[in-house]
Amino acid sequence: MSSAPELTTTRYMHAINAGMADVLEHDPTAVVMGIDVGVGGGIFTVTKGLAERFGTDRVIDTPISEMGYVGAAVGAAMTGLRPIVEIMFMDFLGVCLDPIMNQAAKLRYMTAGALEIPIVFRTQTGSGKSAGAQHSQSLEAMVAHIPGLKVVLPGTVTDAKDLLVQAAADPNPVVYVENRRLYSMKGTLDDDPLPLGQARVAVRGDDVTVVTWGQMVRECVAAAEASSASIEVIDLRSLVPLDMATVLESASRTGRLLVVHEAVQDFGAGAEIAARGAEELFDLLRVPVRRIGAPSVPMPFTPTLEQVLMPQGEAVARTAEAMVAEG
Amino acid sequence: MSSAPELTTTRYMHAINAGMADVLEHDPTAVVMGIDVGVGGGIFTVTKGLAERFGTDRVIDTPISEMGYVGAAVGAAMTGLRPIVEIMFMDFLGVCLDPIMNQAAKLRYMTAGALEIPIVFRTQTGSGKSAGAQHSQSLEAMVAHIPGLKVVLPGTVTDAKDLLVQAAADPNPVVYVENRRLYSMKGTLDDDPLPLGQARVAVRGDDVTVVTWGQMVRECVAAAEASSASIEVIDLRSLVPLDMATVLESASRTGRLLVVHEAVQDFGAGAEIAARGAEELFDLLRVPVRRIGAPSVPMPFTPTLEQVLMPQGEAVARTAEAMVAEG
Amino acid sequence: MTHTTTTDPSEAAAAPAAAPLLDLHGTVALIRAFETAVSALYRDGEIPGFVHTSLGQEGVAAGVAAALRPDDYLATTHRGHGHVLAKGADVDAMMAELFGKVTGLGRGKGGSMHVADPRIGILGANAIVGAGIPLIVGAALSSKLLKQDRVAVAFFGEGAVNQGSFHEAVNLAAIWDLPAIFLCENNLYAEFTDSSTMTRVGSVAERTIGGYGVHAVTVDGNDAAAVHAATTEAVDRCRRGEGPVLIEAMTYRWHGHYEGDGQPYKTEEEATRWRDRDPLVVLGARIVAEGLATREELDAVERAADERIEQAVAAARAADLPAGEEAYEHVFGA
Amino acid sequence: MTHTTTTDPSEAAAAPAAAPLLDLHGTVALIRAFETAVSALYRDGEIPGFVHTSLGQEGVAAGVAAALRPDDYLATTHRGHGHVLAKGADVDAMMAELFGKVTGLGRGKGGSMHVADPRIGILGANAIVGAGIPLIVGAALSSKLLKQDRVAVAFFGEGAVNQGSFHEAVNLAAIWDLPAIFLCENNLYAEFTDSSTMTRVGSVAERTIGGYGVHAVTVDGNDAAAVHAATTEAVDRCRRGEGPVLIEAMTYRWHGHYEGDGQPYKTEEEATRWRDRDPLVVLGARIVAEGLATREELDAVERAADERIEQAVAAARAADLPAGEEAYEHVFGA
Ligand SMILES: Cc1ncc(C[n+]2csc(CCOP(=O)(O)OP(=O)(O)O)c2C)c(N)n1
Ligand SMILES: Cc1ncc(C[n+]2csc(CCOP(=O)(O)OP(=O)(O)O)c2C)c(N)n1
Ligand SMILES: [Mg+2]
Ligand SMILES: [Mg+2]
Repeated sequence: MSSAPELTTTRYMHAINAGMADVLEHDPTAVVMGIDVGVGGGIFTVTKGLAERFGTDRVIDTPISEMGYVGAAVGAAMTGLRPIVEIMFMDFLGVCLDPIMNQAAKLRYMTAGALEIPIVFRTQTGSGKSAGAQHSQSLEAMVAHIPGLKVVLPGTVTDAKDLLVQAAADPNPVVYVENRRLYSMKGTLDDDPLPLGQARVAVRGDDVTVVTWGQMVRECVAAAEASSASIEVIDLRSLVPLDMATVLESASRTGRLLVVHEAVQDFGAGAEIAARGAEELFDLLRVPVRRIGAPSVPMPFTPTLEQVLMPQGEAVARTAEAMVAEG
Repeated sequence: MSSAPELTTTRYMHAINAGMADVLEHDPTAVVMGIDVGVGGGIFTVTKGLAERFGTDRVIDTPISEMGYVGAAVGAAMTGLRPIVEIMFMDFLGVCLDPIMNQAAKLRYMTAGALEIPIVFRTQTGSGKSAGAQHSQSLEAMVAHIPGLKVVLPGTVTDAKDLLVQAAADPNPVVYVENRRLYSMKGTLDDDPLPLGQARVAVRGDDVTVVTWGQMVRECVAAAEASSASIEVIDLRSLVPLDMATVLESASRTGRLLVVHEAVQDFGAGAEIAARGAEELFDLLRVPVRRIGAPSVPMPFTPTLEQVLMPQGEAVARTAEAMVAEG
Repeated sequence: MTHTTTTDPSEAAAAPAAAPLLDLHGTVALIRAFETAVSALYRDGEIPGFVHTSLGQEGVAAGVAAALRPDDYLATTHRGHGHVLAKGADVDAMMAELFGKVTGLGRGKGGSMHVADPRIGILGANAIVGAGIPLIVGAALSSKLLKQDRVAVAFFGEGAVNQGSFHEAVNLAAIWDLPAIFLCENNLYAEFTDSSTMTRVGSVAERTIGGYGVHAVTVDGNDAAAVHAATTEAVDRCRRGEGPVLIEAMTYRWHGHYEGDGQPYKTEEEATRWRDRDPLVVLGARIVAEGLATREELDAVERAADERIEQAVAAARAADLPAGEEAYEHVFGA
Repeated sequence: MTHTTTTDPSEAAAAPAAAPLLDLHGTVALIRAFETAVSALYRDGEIPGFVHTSLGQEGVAAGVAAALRPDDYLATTHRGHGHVLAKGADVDAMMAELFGKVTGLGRGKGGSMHVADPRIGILGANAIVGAGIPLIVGAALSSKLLKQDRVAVAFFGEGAVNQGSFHEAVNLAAIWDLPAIFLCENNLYAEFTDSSTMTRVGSVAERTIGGYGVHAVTVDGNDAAAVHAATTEAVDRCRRGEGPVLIEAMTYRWHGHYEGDGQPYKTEEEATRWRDRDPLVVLGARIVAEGLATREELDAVERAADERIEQAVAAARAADLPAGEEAYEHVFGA
């Protein structure tokens, strides 16, 4: 990342907050909704100060009624507001999938464009904090599979802000997925954000293309630094739209593709990228496309077992090296 | 399929019914639950006669409270009953994902095996009936991605019964996915059912391995008959467990692998099989693994547009032939 | 703060002086003609998919819609043709949508369960029981925050009251004092089930008062004028900023849950009793008794409605199916 | 059919003669010691994850559990340590679970929010608000269909009442007349939110009666004897086949929503008022007044509880973490 003097340094969580503040400031129809996002400032303090600054009419505390308030946010999006609605943990999709999957994702299509649903579903994922099996799931594959939803996953500080602002400006429902383990990460804000839907080459390299997103971007960048292989790290930034062009360009150069995510590997989003990569680069790949994700096991509580299951940068480096050794 | 004289011929929907009757008859702890599954016999008449035969205490009509009654079924499964609980359309996962994803799938693990959840979530999918975007989704990828759930999808009459009986006998939560368009299909019941978790070679062939499940089995079998390519059709029968051994054995012989499903292709279950196939058979495949699924579009109402989007047997035959031509 | 008014369906409620009885009659006749035609067309295989008609319940649609402004919001259910028509949706575009034609409200992409026309506040029918209720709470939230003075009405059946979304949504509207009207058409059955077996508290109005402290009334749904009066009062409360209202309209569906359902779960006696209280007849008798029109004039209106629907059917039949490439359009907006 | 009894939290309820006051005191003391230790251990980084203590609410856990049989079912929430301990879970195994040790109830896989012991009817804590309520309805269904005479109790907070699962589950238990007890610990706050701002009907008991026709009572949750009496009556109703009961126990959490929350949203005055009604003190005073034990004897019990917990902590510290390969076990049963 550049270190030009004018770049602001901040933390991932503050960048999210700044993104919301930006949106609330510039769009009078924008509202923020969720459990304790208002006066309380959010259980992870991500929305801190917004209610004070923009009023509790626009930064709205809701009861513990996800199906109701997420559905209401969708209805509000149909009628002139631009809600950024928080689903506190991505696991809570279990209690509010319908308004996202069956309403927001489909209403534009079913009405042949007569209804527009500009809404951001803000949520966060992340294992590695002993949050237990019901508070540790990365479920991006679920929403990416539903036509009509965009899915973005900031893995850097600037994307935490940029993707949120872009998602809020988008006329479509966007699922915006934070990673809780990144909240305190420091980084700079870019002056010239990449557009939503474009991947970013985080590290240049020649031997292996590693495609990832969210928290694993950091892990993979560290792996690239530590590895004896020359790793090119692509931060996908969004699953829908999926910027396969950047992935294919890179992997056709390196001849090796490794897809890495924190989510469970089986039937995970990485399978789509791996399947496409293997298909499109059939003649160019030197070794099979590899994937690294969590095994098909609920996330345990105790830190040692969590560490056993969680994908780690070290495994990325080791796998990349093995791929180079292989061919 | 064999035509030994002792085989019973019946319809897919009657086979499901017979499977439930079998379970209710042999296991006094089994119950069937769902909206209008009792006296009404089910909106597709699949549970017809069960309430009369086994009583409304065991074939239980519920209010339109999926979160409540599916959750109650999970609780009942923890405490001595073996529920077969119906989710009328798979799309209704939107209103009852939590008890499936966060409770049933995880409680055994979180309690280190102290809790056992022997439950069958019976549901059905299927486009092609102008049911509209909210009643046409095939969402097996969603549940297959959740560790702790088995996922079976009968594509034949005998599996409609066998997989149901096996799912009910399984000590784990099993999502059992019917396809509505198969309800009236006729076929025979096998005397010697394949075990849950084992794929079936539906058609032998030499040129292309087509892996599929559910409704597309029928389409692919027809495609195999109609195609100039020699197609081997594998009916996967279950996504979890996933019988990759059968797939790999076949594709290593044919050198060509085509994965076909009715669900949306992007981030669909086919991606997992394609990714694994491409990885494991890197040196053996003559052409890239191909996939056929629905495009990333909600399912429209009008039949002509539905036909445009729905994967069809003809495309399977054509793609298989193109793969043979390719290499 | 709240109270319930139970109107005995066997006695017609006293209507307010201003009840637009002739308009109501026209709307009921139109919906009757539409649903009658749709039922036959579905039987004959001209309309695909699932179809749920509102025959027998037309008085609710007419009474509610007549109390609304064009810019008020409405969302409904699988049984929503009448509501959408009454709110002013174009009859040809409605019929064409059921046929899946490109001239339909959703260019054939939505179908019977997803008719919508946001230009006149119709946010759509919905195939997920209970799902429209939170959407309408959101529309009411928009109206309040954008200071637009619009009212938002959610139609749903009594079966939907057992869905969590009802509970969560009504509570939200209550705590935020939103201009939302929860319009429960209690037609006694949810699919094949006698709904009184699925709750201990049969009155949806009572459940709402007790559970949420929301003003709720029960009204004879087969008396369009009574529905109109109750809705007018509810709309007034909403526009005055007094928060949400629930209206439970007691009614009865004549046809099966979906077209084709033979209704073995109903008694002949019950069905006859309700047929005798046909909302079209109730309204007609009242109009004639009050001397607002003659029976012959009303017959002419009803014939005109039939003819209007015949035209719509002819137009729908003649219309094109959407072109294949439309399948890929309207997923995302730019 | 239903009624509500509101006990003013400021006056101790008259306890039934049979109230096992000394047992209740022992349980409250044990939970107090456990939660106090856990709070400190969490602060010191010895316990990972999120921890939600029930300090100040121990009277509810003790009163309810004392009215249950070992084979009765119980499910609880993120704030469930007390309920699980009171129901008889092994103290060492509980503490070890919070430490994530292999000697824990879930071999370290569940943690604070997922402690369970099905052998004594504990179906587990739950990290999804409201999710345990339908599970308990299912357990009650099992009991009824298997003719087992067991009662099933769901603990949840007043915040969970706004979750659809509460609504659907209570209604199911009502229509099926299940032996289920809905035990709402109304501690006035849900996370940082004053729960009275999230509903118009503050009384959960009233909401339940009005919405579901379920027998519901309100009780002083800081009076373990009163809770015990109310629960005993509810259990009796359930065992007699009279269907579900909701008990709303008014109480207060002393600590933050999670350990570490500084509670800026509460007033000092309110907190002090409730601290003054410490369930341990309320119970002790009553016991001494009734001459059932001396203050010194009670002190000894409380010290013994502290020591028991110190032992448990020592054992948990000394215990092993699960071996790495255990991570892959217990996903599926064979
Ligand atoms: C969440 C959900 N569950 C079940 C269904 C299936 N279903 C469609 S309509 C209906 C009955 C609805 O009854 P009610 O709300 O009384 O409306 P009515 O049909 O009587 O107008 C059911 C169960 C559904 N569409 N959505
Ligand atoms: C479905 C869901 N939504 C939100 C949360 C986050 N959350 C955990 S506890 C809690 C507050 C619960 O309040 P209450 O039910 O009153 O219980 P208390 O904490 O007061 O015991 C919330 C919102 C969750 N765990 N699950
Ligand atoms: Mg109904
Ligand atoms: Mg609380």
